[in-house]
Amino acid sequence: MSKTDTMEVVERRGGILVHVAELRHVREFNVLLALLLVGFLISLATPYFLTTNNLMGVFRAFSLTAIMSIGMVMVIITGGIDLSVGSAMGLASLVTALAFEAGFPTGAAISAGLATGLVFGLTNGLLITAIGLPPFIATLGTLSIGRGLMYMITHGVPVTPETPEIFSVLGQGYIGPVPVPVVIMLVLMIVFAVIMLRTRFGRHVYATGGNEHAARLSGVKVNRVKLTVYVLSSTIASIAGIIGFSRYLSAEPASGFGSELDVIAAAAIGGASLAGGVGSVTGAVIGAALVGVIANGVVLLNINTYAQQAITGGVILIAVSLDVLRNRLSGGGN
Amino acid sequence: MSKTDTMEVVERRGGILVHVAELRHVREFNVLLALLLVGFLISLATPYFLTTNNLMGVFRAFSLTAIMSIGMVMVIITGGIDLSVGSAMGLASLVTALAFEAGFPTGAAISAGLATGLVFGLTNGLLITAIGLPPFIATLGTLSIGRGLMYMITHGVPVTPETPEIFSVLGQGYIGPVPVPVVIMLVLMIVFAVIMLRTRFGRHVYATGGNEHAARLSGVKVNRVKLTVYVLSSTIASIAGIIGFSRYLSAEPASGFGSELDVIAAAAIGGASLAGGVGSVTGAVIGAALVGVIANGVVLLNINTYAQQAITGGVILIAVSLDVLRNRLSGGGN
Amino acid sequence: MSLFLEMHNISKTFPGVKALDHVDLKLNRGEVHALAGENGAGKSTLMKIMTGVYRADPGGSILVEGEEVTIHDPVHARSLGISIIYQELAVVNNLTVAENIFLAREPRGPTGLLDTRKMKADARAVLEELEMDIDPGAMVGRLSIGQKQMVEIARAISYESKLLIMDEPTASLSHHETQTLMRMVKRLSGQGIGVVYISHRLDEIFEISDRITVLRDGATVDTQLIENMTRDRLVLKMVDRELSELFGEHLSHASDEVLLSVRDLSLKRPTTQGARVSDVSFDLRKGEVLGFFGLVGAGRTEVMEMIFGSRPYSGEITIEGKKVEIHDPSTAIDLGIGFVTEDRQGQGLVLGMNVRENFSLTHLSDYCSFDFVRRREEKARCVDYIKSLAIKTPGTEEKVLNLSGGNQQKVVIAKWVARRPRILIVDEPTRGIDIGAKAEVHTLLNDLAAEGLSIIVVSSDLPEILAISDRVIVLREGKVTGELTRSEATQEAVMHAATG
Amino acid sequence: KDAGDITVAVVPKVAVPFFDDCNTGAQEAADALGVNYQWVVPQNTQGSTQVKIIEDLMARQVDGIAISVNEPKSVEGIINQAVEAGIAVLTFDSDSANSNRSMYIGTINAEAGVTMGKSMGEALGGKGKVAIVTGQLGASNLNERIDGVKKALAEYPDIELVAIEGTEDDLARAVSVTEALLRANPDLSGIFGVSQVGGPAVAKVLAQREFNDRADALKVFAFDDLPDTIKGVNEGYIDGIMVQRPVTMGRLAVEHLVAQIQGEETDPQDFDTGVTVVSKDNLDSYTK
Ligand SMILES: Nc1ncnc2c1ncn2[C@@H]1O[C@H](COP(=O)(O)OP(=O)(O)OP(=O)(O)O)[C@@H](O)[C@H]1O
Ligand SMILES: Nc1ncnc2c1ncn2[C@@H]1O[C@H](COP(=O)(O)OP(=O)(O)OP(=O)(O)O)[C@@H](O)[C@H]1O
Ligand SMILES: [Mg+2]
Ligand SMILES: [Mg+2]
Repeated sequence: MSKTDTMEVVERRGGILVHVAELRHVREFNVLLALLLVGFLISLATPYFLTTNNLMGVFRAFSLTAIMSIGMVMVIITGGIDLSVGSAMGLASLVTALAFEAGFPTGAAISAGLATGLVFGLTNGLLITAIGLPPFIATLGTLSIGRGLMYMITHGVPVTPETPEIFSVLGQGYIGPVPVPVVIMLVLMIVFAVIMLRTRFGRHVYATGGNEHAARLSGVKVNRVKLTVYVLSSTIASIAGIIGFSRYLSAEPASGFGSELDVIAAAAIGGASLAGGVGSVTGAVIGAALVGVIANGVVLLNINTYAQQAITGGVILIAVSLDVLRNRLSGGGN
Repeated sequence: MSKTDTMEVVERRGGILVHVAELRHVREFNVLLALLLVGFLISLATPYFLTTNNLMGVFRAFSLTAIMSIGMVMVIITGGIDLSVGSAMGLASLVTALAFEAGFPTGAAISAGLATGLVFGLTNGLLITAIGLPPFIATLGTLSIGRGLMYMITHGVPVTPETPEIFSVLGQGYIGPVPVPVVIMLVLMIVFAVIMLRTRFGRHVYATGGNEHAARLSGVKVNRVKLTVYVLSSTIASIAGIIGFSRYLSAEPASGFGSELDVIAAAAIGGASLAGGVGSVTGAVIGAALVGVIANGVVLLNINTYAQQAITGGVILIAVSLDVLRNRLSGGGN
Repeated sequence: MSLFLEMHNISKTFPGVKALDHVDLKLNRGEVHALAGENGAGKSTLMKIMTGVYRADPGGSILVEGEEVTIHDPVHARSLGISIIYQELAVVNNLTVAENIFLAREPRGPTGLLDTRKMKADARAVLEELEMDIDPGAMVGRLSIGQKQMVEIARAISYESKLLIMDEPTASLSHHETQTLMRMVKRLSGQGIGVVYISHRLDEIFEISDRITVLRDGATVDTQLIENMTRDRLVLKMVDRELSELFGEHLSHASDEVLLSVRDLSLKRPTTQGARVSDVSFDLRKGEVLGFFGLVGAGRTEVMEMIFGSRPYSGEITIEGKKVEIHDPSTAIDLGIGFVTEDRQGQGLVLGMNVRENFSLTHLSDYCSFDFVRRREEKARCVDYIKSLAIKTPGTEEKVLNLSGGNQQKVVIAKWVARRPRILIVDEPTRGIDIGAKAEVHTLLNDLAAEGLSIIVVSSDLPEILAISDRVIVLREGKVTGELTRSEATQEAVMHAATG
Repeated sequence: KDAGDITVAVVPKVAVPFFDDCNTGAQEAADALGVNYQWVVPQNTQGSTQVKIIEDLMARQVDGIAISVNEPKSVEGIINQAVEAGIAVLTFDSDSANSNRSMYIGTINAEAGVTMGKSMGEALGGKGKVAIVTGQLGASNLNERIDGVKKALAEYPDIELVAIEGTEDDLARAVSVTEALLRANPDLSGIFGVSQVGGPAVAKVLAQREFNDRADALKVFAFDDLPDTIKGVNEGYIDGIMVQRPVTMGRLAVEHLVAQIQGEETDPQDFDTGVTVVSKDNLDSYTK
């Protein structure tokens, strides 16, 4: 969506909405409605959907995508894109596994994984800010390099070291009925939602994406903001990687491949505009949830496996269209 | 790259360049230089590279990506994106194969494939212009639906009908030493380069991406322009699909999957900015060529196969960085 | 004169704002009709309704040549003979000047391909009529804002229209270009073309208009033949105050202490295009208001951008005797420099953010504890400024996109003044703001100088420069061609230095 | 030709452990014979990618190519061209039967599927609901295995195949699909993991608290001996694995190529390397 489009949408909405914060709010609200609607329809069709076990399973299943989308949406709000999240995730999980294999204790192994994400993000950030590469190219390059490294290290063979019991809590544990990955997702969501809405850094992220030039001339250190969001994105992706490894205790050589599209989709479904300046952390998580619920629904409903993808695509289109049309109607466009 | 950045780059270049046409020219020229440089380095290292057979093979190999990137770059110039090219390509090749299987003559089968692309593009275009979905979401949805349809139709089994001899010329034939797909690629490149640079429609595509609001106020039928580029993108992708089918005489259920990233990458490497307004058809083709040559080089040089992806990523980063840095230096950047 | 267009009972409601309230307007053929009113009075909105950008609330009607019409969009309006120069620039930066002028009606040759040669020649002809020396093949993105404005004007007059609306066409033009435009307008009206002329510059209004309509708070308060209107009466109608009480006496607060000193400032790695700055030297004293004058493209903005770190320079900049290197705006800001940019939409504001967020962007740390923004305080400060600058907005949470042009300009001024810099550079600060607000800005600048701030005012409005500056520096083609004290700076002397 | 002047290339389908074993076998054989050896892994599973690789190898003038085909029809043309150009070409693991390749070395996938189906039928006593968890929906070898399974199940009228689910060979996806499968079918009694990802996925799901009590009732047969699959067998979640002989395939491929290049083998015949059903009992004694 181009900037002018966004503006028009905003104009159209008129009535109810007065300011950005509310706008964000309502965007999320719309996707949330779509999510609830889809969930409701599925629960009508199958009794297996609305069980604690299934819901928690669904939550856990989309939690990794959701976690990555938290970092992604910040990048997208600055007007950038991070294609390399899947590689950052996969590489972090691999490095963690290798660290365990090399006999590192849990803390050190996790740190190694996080450090991988950090280095990855720094590389992206520096390519974009210091050299001036377009984000798409820079992160496409590191995406390839990351994948390549994983193949070079593993030759396609998963790494499955012995790990201490305590480590598997991260991916397999529960707090009450809630799986630990879901708890981590919620904590990250709240933390970053607060950062984006209540801190100077968050404000600068929105300003950078809204009008980079004006932001720079107002004293925003645009390059530092960008560097930070790319570092955050990769680091958050590495958290997802570590959780994923803890869950499966197997670092797959192809893990995370192709996930960039899912992650960007979550952010976009949650209302982020690829033109920058617009989006929210909670929206991205809800976007991931919508996709996750649909994916669960098509299996629960025993829909022909060959048709699943088409149905997923269709439902997403309908859900987001409803959102868009609702806005148009409520705004009474010119 | 944000719009302001682009402008700055333009400003930086100052001296040499006066207007868009020249600018585009130089962008392409830079990528072309990178391409020649990479080619030169490979030819130093292996005698097998600079043979007619190999070069023509390389050309043919990247021709499909290049063809698709011609449609893609037009979409990107309007500020949009088309994630569904791979599905359009795959579905078109499948429909063509099914048409042959159903006993259609060559002309009718090809038309069926082209019509598939057309319908696909119309769907994208209408979702974006009439409903107002963001291009990323709209084409992500049709990407999934297209893939799903292919699975539903084939159940995962390739369609391999008998085809008349004449049909295979499209993918397998030669004109002199030049493979037919390469000829088609060059023809399309020239046609669309002229359209973009020398026709009203082309100007309107650039205007739409540059400042949609201003373009609309000036009387550019922005929605019609967008509809057209999406239709073109899918239709051109369907041409690639038909050629691909003619080459392998097998419509694979997964053909085209994942190719969107390659195609977008070609356009981006060739100088297109995802923010819209900037890019060129020839640039996109050269971008596809660069990636194709690197892939060829890695096999010819017998580089560790697992490292191929990492090397491809690295070379792309270096090539585009050189381009960016060259511009900075020649323009006197900040 | 015969009636061309009539608007009856036009109202327009935006969320929280009644922008127009039962407005009537009659426009004759060949008439120059001025539209005046304070910022946010509804002038632009009325024109946007006339050209189909907005739809009026139900109940109103528009008649063109006696027939009631519903105007769908600007293209439709144009087919009815109505074209417009928008207040905010609507050019496409990645196209050339000629391509912008002829966008959506490009000439085509016999092959169906673009006839670029004809397009350039036609563009050159229009530009020559406007006495503009711009290459039709130049990218619009590289032009200064004044030049972009001229491109818009060129485009509008190249339409064969019966009514031409000009919404503050001269806000970013200087004296010379303005004069050319005035002549142009007179010629058009001589040819029977009606012109709606919106401006906050009273001189222009009295110079060219035949009739004038004054809007206030979205309602018509007066329509008069210009002969029956006086300056005093107009100001009274517009802002409800006497002209004489608006502008106070100029008091100099300049000390002898040099705060900023610039030596041999040149554009780093100059290229061949355009008027590029070279060897500019000047001093700025504490508490001084230093005016910069020049024609469009003289390079004033470029000098300021170098000082502010957004353009690479060579030469020496010293502040309080210490040499400083300014490579980016945040360095400049840390050194105590503030910069009200001339291009409010492109460089001044994040249009998608609200008034509060734009306001505080320059000094957000004032409201931060551990990076957390104390929103209540932020909002309170913002409200203070909305009051003191009389910014017309439904509230702090309104997107700046929805503010009228002049009110957007006030937000840009507020965000810099609130930061309290030591050196405040204002580039065309009163661009598009009404006479009342202009007086307030002048007073504000004077007060700031009294507090010891040093101020550089770049303006193309010669009377403004003369009214508020302690000293005037004149640039021509990137070089200093005059430095005049307040007493030396007469209209003639300054113009002489600017035009050579 | 001198062994030192001979270059053979082996092209797998993708980078997965199975082919890493093939590489091991092929490399050993090449070292033993003293020929030059190139291992080229495609970046994706599209037929066209392998075509491109063969073209590149032809340009490089290798003497022999062994390939595990992703898509049989699309490589036919290029294989024939390579053969015409005097390059020895054979297929392993996955065949392009209508091409002019000299021979095929590997598992007959359909038969492996039948074996798998029969094992399940016996384990279930001929009665129950079963589901198939596959990998990429388009992969021909997986489809052959599925066909084989179906063929075998046709002998057991009381066994109902309730679902086939694709996983894109992604472990995370396979896990969530398996979870949903188990929830949607509380009475499911058997799962086939026909691609390599199935074994680890099912084992991990069954190890979870929620599904642990279903492990006994659920019979699981998987393909390929990934470490996690073997672990699954050890822990009792998986009842049997169809283990192919990748190392053997790789070794034989290179040996036959070299023999053909040197003109020692003139009438090559297809070679079935077979599968072993590995269960807890023979876990330590099988060979690849
Ligand atoms: N799209 C919009 N949404 C909400 N409010 C708007 C919108 N456009 C204009 N307004 C409001 O309508 C009122 C009139 O604005 P308008 O732009 O017509 O003023 P103006 O007379 O042109 O002022 P100026 O001299 O500053 O250009 C203002 O209060 C403005 O805030
Ligand atoms: N003939 C020209 N062709 C292209 N660009 C030009 C030309 N003349 C000037 N420029 C551009 O105009 C700018 C210089 O004008 P600048 O904005 O600094 O002057 P100014 O005196 O502030 O004028 P303005 O009132 O137009 O802002 C530079 O950015 C330069 O690139
Ligand atoms: Mg206005
Ligand atoms: Mg200026």
